[in-house]
Amino acid sequence: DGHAKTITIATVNNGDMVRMQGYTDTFTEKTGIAVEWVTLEENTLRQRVTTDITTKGGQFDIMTIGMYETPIWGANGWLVALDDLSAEYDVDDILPAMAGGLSHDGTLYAAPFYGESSMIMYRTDLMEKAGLEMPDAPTWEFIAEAAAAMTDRDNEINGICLRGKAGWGEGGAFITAMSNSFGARWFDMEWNAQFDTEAWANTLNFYKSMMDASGPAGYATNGFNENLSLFNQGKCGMWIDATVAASFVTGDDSTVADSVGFALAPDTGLGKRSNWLWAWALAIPAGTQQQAEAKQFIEWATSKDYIELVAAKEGWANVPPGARISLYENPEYQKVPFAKMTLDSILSADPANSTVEPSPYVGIQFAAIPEFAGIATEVSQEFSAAYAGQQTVEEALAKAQAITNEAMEAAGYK
Amino acid sequence: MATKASRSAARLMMAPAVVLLLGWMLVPLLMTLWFSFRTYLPLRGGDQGWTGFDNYVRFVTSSAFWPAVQTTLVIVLGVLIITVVLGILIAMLLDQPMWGQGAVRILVIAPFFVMPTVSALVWKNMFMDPVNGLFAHLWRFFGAEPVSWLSDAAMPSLIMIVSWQWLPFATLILLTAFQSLDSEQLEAAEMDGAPFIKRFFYIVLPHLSRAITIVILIQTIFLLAIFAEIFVTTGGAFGTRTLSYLIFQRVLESQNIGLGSAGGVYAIILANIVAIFLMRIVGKNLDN
Amino acid sequence: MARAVNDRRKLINTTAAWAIGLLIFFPILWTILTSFKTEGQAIASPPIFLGFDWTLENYRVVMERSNYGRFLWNSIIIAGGSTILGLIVAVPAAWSMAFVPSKRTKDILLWMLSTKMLPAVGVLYPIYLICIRLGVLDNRLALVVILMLINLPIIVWMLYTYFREIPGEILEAARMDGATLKEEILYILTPMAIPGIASTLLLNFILAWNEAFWTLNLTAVNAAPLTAFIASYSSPEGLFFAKLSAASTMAIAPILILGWFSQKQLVRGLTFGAVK
Amino acid sequence: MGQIELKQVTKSFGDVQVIPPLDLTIYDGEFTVFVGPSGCGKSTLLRLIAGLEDITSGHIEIDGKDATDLVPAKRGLAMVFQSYALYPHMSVRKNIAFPLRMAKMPQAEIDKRVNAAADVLNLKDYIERRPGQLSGGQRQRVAIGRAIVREPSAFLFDEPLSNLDAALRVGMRLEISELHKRLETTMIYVTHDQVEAMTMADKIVVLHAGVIEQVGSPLELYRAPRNTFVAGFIGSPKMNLITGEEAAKYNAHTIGVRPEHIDVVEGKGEWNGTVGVAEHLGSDTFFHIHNTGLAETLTVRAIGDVNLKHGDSIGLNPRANEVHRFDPAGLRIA
Amino acid sequence: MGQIELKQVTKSFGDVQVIPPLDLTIYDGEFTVFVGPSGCGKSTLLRLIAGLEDITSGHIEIDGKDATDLVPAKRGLAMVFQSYALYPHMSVRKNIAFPLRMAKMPQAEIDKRVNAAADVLNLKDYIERRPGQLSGGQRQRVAIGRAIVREPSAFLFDEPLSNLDAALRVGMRLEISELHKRLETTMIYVTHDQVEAMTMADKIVVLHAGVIEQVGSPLELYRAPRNTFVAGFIGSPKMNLITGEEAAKYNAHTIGVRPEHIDVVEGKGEWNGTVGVAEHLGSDTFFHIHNTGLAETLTVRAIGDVNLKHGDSIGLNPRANEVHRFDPAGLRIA
Ligand SMILES: Nc1ncnc2c1ncn2[C@@H]1O[C@H](COP(=O)(O)OP(=O)(O)OP(=O)(O)O)[C@@H](O)[C@H]1O
Ligand SMILES: Nc1ncnc2c1ncn2[C@@H]1O[C@H](COP(=O)(O)OP(=O)(O)OP(=O)(O)O)[C@@H](O)[C@H]1O
Ligand SMILES: [Mg+2]
Ligand SMILES: [Mg+2]
Repeated sequence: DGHAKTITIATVNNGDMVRMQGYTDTFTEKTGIAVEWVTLEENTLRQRVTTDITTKGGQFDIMTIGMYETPIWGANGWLVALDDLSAEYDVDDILPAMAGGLSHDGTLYAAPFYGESSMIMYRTDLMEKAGLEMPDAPTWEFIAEAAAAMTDRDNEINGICLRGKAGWGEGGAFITAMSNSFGARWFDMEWNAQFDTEAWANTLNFYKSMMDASGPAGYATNGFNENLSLFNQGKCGMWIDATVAASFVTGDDSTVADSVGFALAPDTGLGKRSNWLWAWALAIPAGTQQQAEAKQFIEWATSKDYIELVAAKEGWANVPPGARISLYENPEYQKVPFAKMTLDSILSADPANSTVEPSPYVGIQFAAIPEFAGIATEVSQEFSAAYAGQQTVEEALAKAQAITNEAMEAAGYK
Repeated sequence: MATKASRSAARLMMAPAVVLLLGWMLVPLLMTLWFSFRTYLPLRGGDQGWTGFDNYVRFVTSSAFWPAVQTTLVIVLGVLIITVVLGILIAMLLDQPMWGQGAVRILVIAPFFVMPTVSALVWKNMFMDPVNGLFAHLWRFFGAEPVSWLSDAAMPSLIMIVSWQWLPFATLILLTAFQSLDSEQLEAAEMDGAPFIKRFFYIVLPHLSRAITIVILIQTIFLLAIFAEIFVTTGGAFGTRTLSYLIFQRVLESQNIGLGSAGGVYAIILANIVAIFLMRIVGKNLDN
Repeated sequence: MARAVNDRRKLINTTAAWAIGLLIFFPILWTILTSFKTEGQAIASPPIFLGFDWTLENYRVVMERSNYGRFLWNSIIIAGGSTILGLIVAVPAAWSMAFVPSKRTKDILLWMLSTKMLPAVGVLYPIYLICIRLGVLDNRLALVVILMLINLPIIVWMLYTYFREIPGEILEAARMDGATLKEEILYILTPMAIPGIASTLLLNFILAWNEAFWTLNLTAVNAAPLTAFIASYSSPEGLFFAKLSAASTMAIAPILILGWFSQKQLVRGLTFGAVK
Repeated sequence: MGQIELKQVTKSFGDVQVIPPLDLTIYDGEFTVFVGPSGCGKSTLLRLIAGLEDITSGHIEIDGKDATDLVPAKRGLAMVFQSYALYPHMSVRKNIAFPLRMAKMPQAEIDKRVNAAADVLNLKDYIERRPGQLSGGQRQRVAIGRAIVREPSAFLFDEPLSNLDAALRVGMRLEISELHKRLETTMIYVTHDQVEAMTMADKIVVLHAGVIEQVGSPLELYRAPRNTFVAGFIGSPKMNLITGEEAAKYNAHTIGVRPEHIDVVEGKGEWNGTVGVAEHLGSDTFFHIHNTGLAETLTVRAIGDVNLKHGDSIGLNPRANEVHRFDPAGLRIA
Repeated sequence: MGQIELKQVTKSFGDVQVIPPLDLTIYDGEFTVFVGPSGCGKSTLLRLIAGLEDITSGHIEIDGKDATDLVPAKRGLAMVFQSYALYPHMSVRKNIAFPLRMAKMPQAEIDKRVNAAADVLNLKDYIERRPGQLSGGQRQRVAIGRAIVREPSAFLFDEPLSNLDAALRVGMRLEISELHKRLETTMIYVTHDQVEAMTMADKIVVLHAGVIEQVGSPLELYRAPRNTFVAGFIGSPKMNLITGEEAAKYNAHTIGVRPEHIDVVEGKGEWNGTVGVAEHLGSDTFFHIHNTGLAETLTVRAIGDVNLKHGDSIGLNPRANEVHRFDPAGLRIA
């Protein structure tokens, strides 16, 4: 029929993606391709697209996936290789760290819509009041100290807000990234779980004692959203989280936009920092009938032009960050206060080499094996229970050890 | 009523429903059974062959299994007790003459219309959030430290949310049962010298037993399957992982279909144990 | 003959009942109120009850973001379709059970109910695979059928209880009067059971409307109902309470209004033969 | 038109035979009443005739044609149920018209017949009402109306008056009797009310545990009950049945005397006793007499109001020609 | 023990006064029956006495003590409800024992009393059954048993027999009468059954729209009804009430003659007419006589079986001393 082609995109309901939906008309006008959106919350999205891709359901022409899924799915041949993108698109402009994380065997399988690392966001005013100064690359020790100093329970100010919520993409991601800086790792080279190591005990004990002392009530259920909300309401002194949050804490909805500073995620001097690397990327499932159209969309949505479109409409602070080198070379963007720190954070992350001691897996806040999501969700649930004081750190680690080994066994690693 | 013609007509007319349900039950059940004996890892290339009872053994011996069964039963029982007890009290109140009975009934019935997802979202964010939730405000107003409901009291919170959704159902059924109570019986008991409390326990409660059975039966069916509420509020953390949530984690989060299917078979067995148990009571109570 | 009650008792009853009614209703009320606040007012401390600047901004944003009309329409089609289809299958079955009971009638009834105890997550994979094979993913008709099957036991049971209340003599009279089986069901049984059928319809409409597992997992765009709509607001960035409230209100409003208008029927419908 | 014959009809529910082989002929135009204690199979028999139940064995003939396997609608019979079984969602008019609609009769004809029936039954003022808005008697009439319009070859009534209150019952009883006089259609009527059976029937069939105990006109049954069961069943208050010595005097195992056939005398009578309960109805008085030397308490009717009290001694004289005699098997001795 | 006095008692439901000021004394040991058409306030009155409804104004005294504000349980009365109101989930034994258990009586005493009651009421064989497994008459007896064990100062019965079938009704009627004779306790009994009222009562209270029309013994009411309402209400079949010319002959606005007080004569009588329906009961025959020149159809009773048929002409002679005369207001002319 005379109708234009329609592509269906499954996507996550975060701010940048929702914004992109708003510009869909521009794309349709340009190409005549209509776009249907299936917007879901992150966890729901992950299940939906995973079920669909593993059963070859073919419901979506484009899926929004992350650094975790892309290499696994690419390896299974479930994704269309993005190796024939137009010259105009300029693949080489994608930040190497991002491209690396979204490739399998050197082939790009998903185009980053935006990328992120994590960093410290802090309240300059409170820091000042506490008589401290944030170094560009602080240690955990300093952070704990500063957090204690900034905490003012009477005024509902918590020195530090961190993710504690169960879920591998929530608290699980944070604590894994943090553990790297404490010299911990998930698996040794024989795929044995490592939660019985001192490094993990140190990580968790440090986290818990700091949060108990200076964190918000109920931090065990706080994730990105909750912390953002707290920070924006002026209830956090520091917040270590995704670099994309920077644009929110300095945006209209924030009550503290004028007094936010940025620093690299902390370390303990062992050579690894506790920042992660992540990208939300667009990929095309292998079975789709609309490959060409899907590619067209991906080229549009992750292009330099799209960035400029957003910049023109909503200002540079709101463009999707962390994907393209050219963005950081743009003098306009360099004026954005968090631009530099974001780039620095991304550059300091190395997924292939994330742990102090060698590990068999790729990924910083995750291990890029199919079983990881399931295991890490359950492990993080045990951790959250420890944060909430329902069990000790030791108990949580012991259970984590058991859960992980059980699952690895079930998956046939041992 | 019973002529040969009508009996064969009856069999014919029952057929579509029975056949459809049989299919709806058997086909997935057989597939689940099949999967449960295989190593089926979609992310590792799918079906990798026969494993015998490995999945069953693994599922049961997993450290998560028994706690999940326990959680399931606690939630079902907790919600049942709360809804039945409160349901009886509220129904008793609504059975009294009053102004605006219809309007009150509308208020009481409302939670039943709310999607589980929405209800969980609303409770979690707008009431139980330890910082911005209404409860936190309330606690602070009285000078108390706000409670982190969904971590420190995850099970009670969950039970409360689910109870809120099912209370209208219980209340309404019990209300109708109340209304069907022969008032002469109560008056007879009154003449016999039974005070209010005794009338309640000796006359009213036995009269309600059939209605209570129905509440328990229907609610159990739905409660064994609650999912959205857990998914949205705690994601199975803090001891709120039910058996069906555990299966969900195995199937969708760990992508181990074989293991999850074995879990599914266990869940079916558990459900049927509960079912047989219930059917016994129901069967008895529905007869008289 | 209920005893007459004096006004003082009645006043006490009324007060207590309204207090409890409002308490139970409060979460919904609060959600609706919040949906008209700005995000700032929504999380204001202490909370603002009524004295805020009413705004429709949240609704505007939600409407802009998603195609509410389509979700709503799908919900109506799926819930309505499955209910009606369920009735078509269930009426004859319930007729048989109620009027030509055999020794196994009750067993069959209880068996039907027990099929509802299959854990949905356990069979998601099989069902998904079947749907792919049949090419009916994201298909309204498929959802109509599946939700019909899910609710069929309840429909059969409810109809069975209503039908049993209808004296068999009336159907026999129709038979004596020369009505065929079809005419008997069409002209006598169904109209007589209208109140019961209406409440069955309602209850199942609500159950189907609120069904969130299959509707979410088996749809993408074309067949996605309001449960999918709300799934995209499950965890909005930055916890925008007001927008969440607006979306929630939009998801539950249609069914809430329907339920309120028909609550008399529904109350009857929810009795499940609890009353004889 | 309207002769019904049952030939060796039996009916079992599962293993229980509620009707042992039974023969019965109901002639055209007859008003036949089935009486018998509760559970004796009256309704079952009626429903077998109607075709609402299958017979287990035997034959049913209607107007000489085998109707054993005919569906109810094809037997040309109309039934009035105990509960009336009106269609509550239809107006009186529609209720009455229903069988005609089912027969696909043209609308004009339907209207004519319904109006005629409504006329006959005095239902014209209520014709647009629903059954729920009618009184018991009016409902009853609608049920009859629905039966009449089909012009059936026979009417079947299953305790049609038992749901009405006493006063209305009397009225409706007369109406049905008059209807029968007018239509002269066969009617089969089930009741357990003495008075109804006696006053309405041309022929009474007394059933007991599925077996026919006696068939005859009301007065035949009253005057010459074939056995003690019928004797005790027909007549109110019940016949006094006396066994033992007194019966032997009459050369019988059992004798029966109806309360109205015992005269109360001053001084000594054939039997003597003391008054137990005396029931003064004004028009009659029933005495329950103890200490007669008989094993049984005697019931005696006196016309008008007789001034005897609890404890008074009286003499009783049974009217010799009204004494019924029965053998040990309970059968009447002629 | 058991005298109940109502003094200027009224009862209103909302704005509707169903009992206008009413005085009534029921003496100790009396068997009082309330009769009256449906809705006249019989049950309401009984419930006022029981304390199940508050009276709107006036006083109730039981045994000379003011009981107006006493709760039901404290009045020492027992009630038997129309629906029996048995506790369906308790065995017969538990049902009967319930009031005693509520009174915290020792178990041994309870057992003794329950067994005694079961004895009296012939319930021993069913004592462990549930009410659902009992027949109507047995249920009735359980309800009475539950009332008896408390040894109340008065029994209240609200149409206790109306759910039973005719035969059973007769039996239970006698049982209750005998019970009264034995216990000699005050009983108040509501019914709308003629025969029950006439045969059981020491005193009948005829109610009409909440107003007492007449109080008296059954035969007083039968012989000298105070007004046309009572005249028409008491007696079965109903008294023939005749107005117009014929009544004028008797110097009255209305005259009443009971069917049993009209003699059938061959040839001419005072009134002449043709037989309409003749109801042959065996023991009596009721004739409905038309074309008498009177506005009303007359009902006449003949003793035994009288051989008159539809359409026969007959003469009727009312017994002059049994003719009741009423004035235009319907009141009896002495
Ligand atoms: N559908 C049935 N299944 C099994 N037994 C039945 C059925 N219908 C009737 N019976 C039995 O058949 C016998 C006769 O029943 P029926 O209803 O004909 O009695 P009836 O004379 O009409 O009694 P009543 O005067 O109480 O109406 C009874 O013992 C009854 O229990
Ligand atoms: N709770 C009540 N509220 C309002 N009106 C009532 C109530 N109870 C009884 N009435 C009215 O009071 C009047 C008397 O009723 P009551 O039940 O005493 O009559 P009754 O003589 O017992 O009638 P029946 O013979 O039908 O039992 C009726 O008009 C009835 O409608
Ligand atoms: Mg019968
Ligand atoms: Mg009454």
